[in-house]
Amino acid sequence: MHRNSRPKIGLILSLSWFSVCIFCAIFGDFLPLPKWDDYDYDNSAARMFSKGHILGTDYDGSDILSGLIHGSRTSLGISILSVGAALIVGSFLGILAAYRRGFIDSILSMFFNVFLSVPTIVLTLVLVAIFSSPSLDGSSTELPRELVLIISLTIVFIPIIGRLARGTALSWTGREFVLVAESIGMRRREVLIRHIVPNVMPALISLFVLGIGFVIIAEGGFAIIGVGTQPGASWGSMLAKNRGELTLAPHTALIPATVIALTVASLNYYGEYLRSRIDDRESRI
Amino acid sequence: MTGLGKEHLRQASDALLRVEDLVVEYKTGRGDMFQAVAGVSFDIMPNETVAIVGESGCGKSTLAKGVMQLLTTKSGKVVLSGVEITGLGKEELRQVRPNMQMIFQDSIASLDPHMTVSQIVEQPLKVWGRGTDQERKEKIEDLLKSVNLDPDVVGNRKSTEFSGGQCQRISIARALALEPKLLVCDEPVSSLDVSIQAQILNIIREMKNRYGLSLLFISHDLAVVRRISDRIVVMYLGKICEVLTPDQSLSPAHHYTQALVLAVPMPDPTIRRQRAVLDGEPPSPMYPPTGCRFRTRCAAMTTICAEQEPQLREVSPGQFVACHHPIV
Amino acid sequence: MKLKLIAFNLLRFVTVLVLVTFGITLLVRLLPGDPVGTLMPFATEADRAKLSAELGLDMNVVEYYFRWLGDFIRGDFGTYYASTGDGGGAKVSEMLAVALPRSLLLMLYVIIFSLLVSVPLGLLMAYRAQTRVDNVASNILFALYSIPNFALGLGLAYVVGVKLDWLPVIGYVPINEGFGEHLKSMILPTISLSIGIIALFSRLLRSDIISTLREDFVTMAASKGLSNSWILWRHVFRPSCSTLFTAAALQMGGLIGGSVIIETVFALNGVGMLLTASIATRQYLAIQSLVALTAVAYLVFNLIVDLFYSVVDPRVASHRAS
Amino acid sequence: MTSLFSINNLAVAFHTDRGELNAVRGVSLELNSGECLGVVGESGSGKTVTWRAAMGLLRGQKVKITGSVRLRDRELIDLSAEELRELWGTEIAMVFQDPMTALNPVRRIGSQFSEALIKRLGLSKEDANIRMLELLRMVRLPDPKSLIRKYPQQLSGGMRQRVMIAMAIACKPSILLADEPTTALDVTVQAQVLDLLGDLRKELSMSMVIVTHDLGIVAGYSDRIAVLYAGEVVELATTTELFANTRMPYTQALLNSIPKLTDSPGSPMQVIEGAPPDPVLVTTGCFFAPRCQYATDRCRAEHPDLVDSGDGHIYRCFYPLGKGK
Repeated sequence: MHRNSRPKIGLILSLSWFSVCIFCAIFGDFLPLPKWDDYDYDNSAARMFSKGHILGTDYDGSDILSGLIHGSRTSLGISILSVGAALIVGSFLGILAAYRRGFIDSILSMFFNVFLSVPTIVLTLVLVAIFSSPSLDGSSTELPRELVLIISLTIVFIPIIGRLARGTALSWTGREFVLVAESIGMRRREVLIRHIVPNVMPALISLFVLGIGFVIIAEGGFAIIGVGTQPGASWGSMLAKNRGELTLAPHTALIPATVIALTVASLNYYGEYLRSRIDDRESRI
Repeated sequence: MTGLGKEHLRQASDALLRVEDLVVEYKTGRGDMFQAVAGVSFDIMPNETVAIVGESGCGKSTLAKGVMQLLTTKSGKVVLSGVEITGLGKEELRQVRPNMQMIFQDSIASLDPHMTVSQIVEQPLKVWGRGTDQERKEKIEDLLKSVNLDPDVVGNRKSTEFSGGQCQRISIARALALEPKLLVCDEPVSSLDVSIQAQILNIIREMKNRYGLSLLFISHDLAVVRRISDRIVVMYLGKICEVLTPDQSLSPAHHYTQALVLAVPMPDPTIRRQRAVLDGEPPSPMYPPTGCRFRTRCAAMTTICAEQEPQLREVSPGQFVACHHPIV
Repeated sequence: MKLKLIAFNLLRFVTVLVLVTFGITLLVRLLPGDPVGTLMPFATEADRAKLSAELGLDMNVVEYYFRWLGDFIRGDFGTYYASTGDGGGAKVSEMLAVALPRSLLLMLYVIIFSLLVSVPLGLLMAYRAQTRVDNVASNILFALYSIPNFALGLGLAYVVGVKLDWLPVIGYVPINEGFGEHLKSMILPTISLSIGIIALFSRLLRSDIISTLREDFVTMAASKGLSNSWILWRHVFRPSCSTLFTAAALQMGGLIGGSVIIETVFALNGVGMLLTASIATRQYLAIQSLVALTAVAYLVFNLIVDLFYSVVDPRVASHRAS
Repeated sequence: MTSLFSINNLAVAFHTDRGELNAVRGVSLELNSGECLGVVGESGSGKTVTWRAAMGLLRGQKVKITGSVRLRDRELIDLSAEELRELWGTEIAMVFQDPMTALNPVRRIGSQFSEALIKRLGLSKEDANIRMLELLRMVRLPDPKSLIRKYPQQLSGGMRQRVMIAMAIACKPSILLADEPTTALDVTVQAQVLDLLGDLRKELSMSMVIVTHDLGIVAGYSDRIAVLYAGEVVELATTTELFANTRMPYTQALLNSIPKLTDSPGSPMQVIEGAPPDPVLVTTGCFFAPRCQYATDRCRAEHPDLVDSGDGHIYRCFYPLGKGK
């Protein structure tokens, strides 16, 4: 079994980077930095380490560092909430399908297959369009952009997590200790909660972590198409906003891109570490 | 093969477990049904060990799960201490469960990897809410000690840290938690090393005597079965071909049992090695031969064997055989 | 018996297809706002009535769905109404004739390039498992896999396009205007999309090969004195490339509509951008047809893989039917 | 009898995350031409690792192998992979335990069988085909013509094992290494396969090594028996001598704990308490001491060496049972 050969330091680095991002997302406002969206026009596109702006500013003078800090709240907020919500609903449906089998299983699997046959990006675009124009009941106020993204991404992720939860649960429902549990006289619900869910959870947590990375990237993609959050409000939209500045002020685009890459790398690393520990445990059975 | 013969069954009212004409059907890949257990009857007296012996594919494990009602049986009756459990509703069947418990061949897979040993052994007690926390704690320690495991060392470690033999002991402790009347052992020692096998067999024997259990012992190893059972039932392709006692097992009446006995390699060079009596392998249970299912491989086959299915009948005290030309 | 399996796959393909397209019709119906108002604010009353008839606003959803399906199968994907709002507009099928080849070509180049790189890479990493080569390659791939493909695209465009000026950064050159130019315009988008896919494919192949190398029949082949390369190609490769090709088919299906971001970065005007434009301007018919098209593409590739395996791989044929 | 294949002081240590796993701690074995050597031991005794290391099949893994392995008069330990590969199939052939996994599931029997004949013996396709059918008949397989078109899953366990034996003897090896050849088979099928192996050995005058945990098999089919425990040889003797005059307490305990058909029914099993030592830990004294009823302080402190009692019956015990010569 391929032991996870990356040394422990990889794990420490990724966890510490990720906790820095979480810290910024939560306590960002209290840091002594200029507001991310007040535009200091007279020194726009300042170089890095210039006065007052450690990481410089982009073309409309908004400070990049505080932009990153505020961006972490948006990017992480959107991804964690959407994938989290999808994890709860998706794993419930998936495990239910795997354990009940029969009619429920075929309905849910069909439901998952139908949703998954439309590419993720395309499905999200359609959902965003539905939720973002003047809200459904005709009232004029438009739903906030972040909420629209969260709802759309949750709906997109439910079938992804659902199908994986079903697959993982299926691999466990066949195991003998489930038969043993039934022979002891446990009700189906108890068997599900006591035996299936705890064993499926590690795989879902790993998917959850990988999913967050995916959403952070996807959010950037939407910003480029013009469907993302308000320009500069998240890492992705910072990158999109400054993507034209590569020749004049490359750092305005490269810094957010690096932050995204580092965060996604640490998330993927942690996700893979969880998965390898599952395989490790499973290979002994 | 047995057909409807039930001559070997004893007085119904005394039997702890009585199985009559049990049939279990499986669906194959192509959707057609076949009978893994094709009408089997046997019984177990209180404190008696009945062994089911047969090669792979003869339906012995399916029979065990059928008796435990862990899979839906097509037809036939299973009566546990006077109560018929086939056809019971989900809740009624659940109520009966504590009286019969089971241990499996793959002992490691029959323990939940994320639970600790004491959680595993305690679970049956928790499910049925028996005893206070303190009583349960003592019960667990007593059970683990009775299978030669030290509760303090083993108690809160995960089951994945133990060997096959140790996991089997944990399964036994768990199975005895509800003090069942019947313990079904599905090839409990087949995948263990010889020295560990002996330890587990002795523990099972000890537990049987201490708790007054009846045992249904499933195995493919005739030598193991002779040492632990009071009555041996030999199965071939979903049916019973012979019922005999351990003493009689060296002088069987059915040709298949004889082939089984002769095929077992003897760890004693002085005994002249027998060449294989049987050739080929059992036909697929999907297309069983007509009449006696063993006829296609039997040296003593005659025309009647193909037409008429032999019934189980007594050929000597306690020995029943389903064969038109038994070895007498 | 194989026929039964193929029929099973076909039946599932059709049911999912119908459900997807019907689902999309419902979704589009949910698009808020008054369709006729947004599409034709300045058109004459007669045109507006014609539009609302075309959009089937008067019919119930099911009736409209079957009418739309009839047109869709015959290749009539509806009209893309002009932004002037005066009722004019181009046929979606014509716009697609321009956009589809670009997306198809991009998808083909990406898949071919990814397979060409990831197969040998996966083999090498598996064969040299847990040595320095394997670790270094795994870490590099891991890092590349974490970088968003559009960020890669931007970086490449900046370095190769702007700084070194070797390759065009924006725009698509059709094949008939010179194959060399066409290829040059496709290199950067292909590489940006392929990096992530290569990382995925080589890891998939690597883990499959490692588990196959541990099987007894490989030791058996070795004990017959066959050379390592012979064993690798004749014994190990075939059973271990099943997950790789399934993943490739899923990627091909996904890339038709899914590469919209790279299309935008490199202004390739493929199906993705056409779809984004139709969504932005609420082109109801266009959205429905285009999304249905990407779903069909995805399902067709899926079906091809399923049929391929149910015929070729004996393991699948024997137990998949159960 | 002339020595055909000899292993001297072979030690095999696997690098694992738990440390150095000493699967084999200095094993010396001798195989004479035309002889059938039985190698017996429980799981973890190193019986399979010894032979796979001797054949050089462990080279791909992270493992340290020391000691000498000689075929006739050629030292194999330091041969290059290509030189070693020359011997496989033609000099030494192997039959594996699990017929389910020892044949390639995605290739037809015919194609994976004939490739050895074509690649190693340089036969043309037609000759390879003829030779293959001949070999399949030799191992008493019904209707070989239709069999070669089938995939492994379509055959029963017994038939797959026979195909594997036919493949092993295809290039006329001088040594056939059968690693638990019948463990995965039913007892009636096992008897057929063991008879087949016995007959082939005589017909092709091959010498053979049977590695198994079943003392019954070696009792009936081998000339000499080596008993392995915790990675080292603890007893070696001719078959009759080993059973009649067992010297090593472990072998005696093993014999007593095996359920035999001739035992009286219902009698409790003789048990060997405890379990073999953990190969990662360095243990002092005789490895069987913790489980041996005759163990003394000396046994626990000092590690006994192999003692030859004169007629080739060697054992590793300070206080051997039975009668010395």
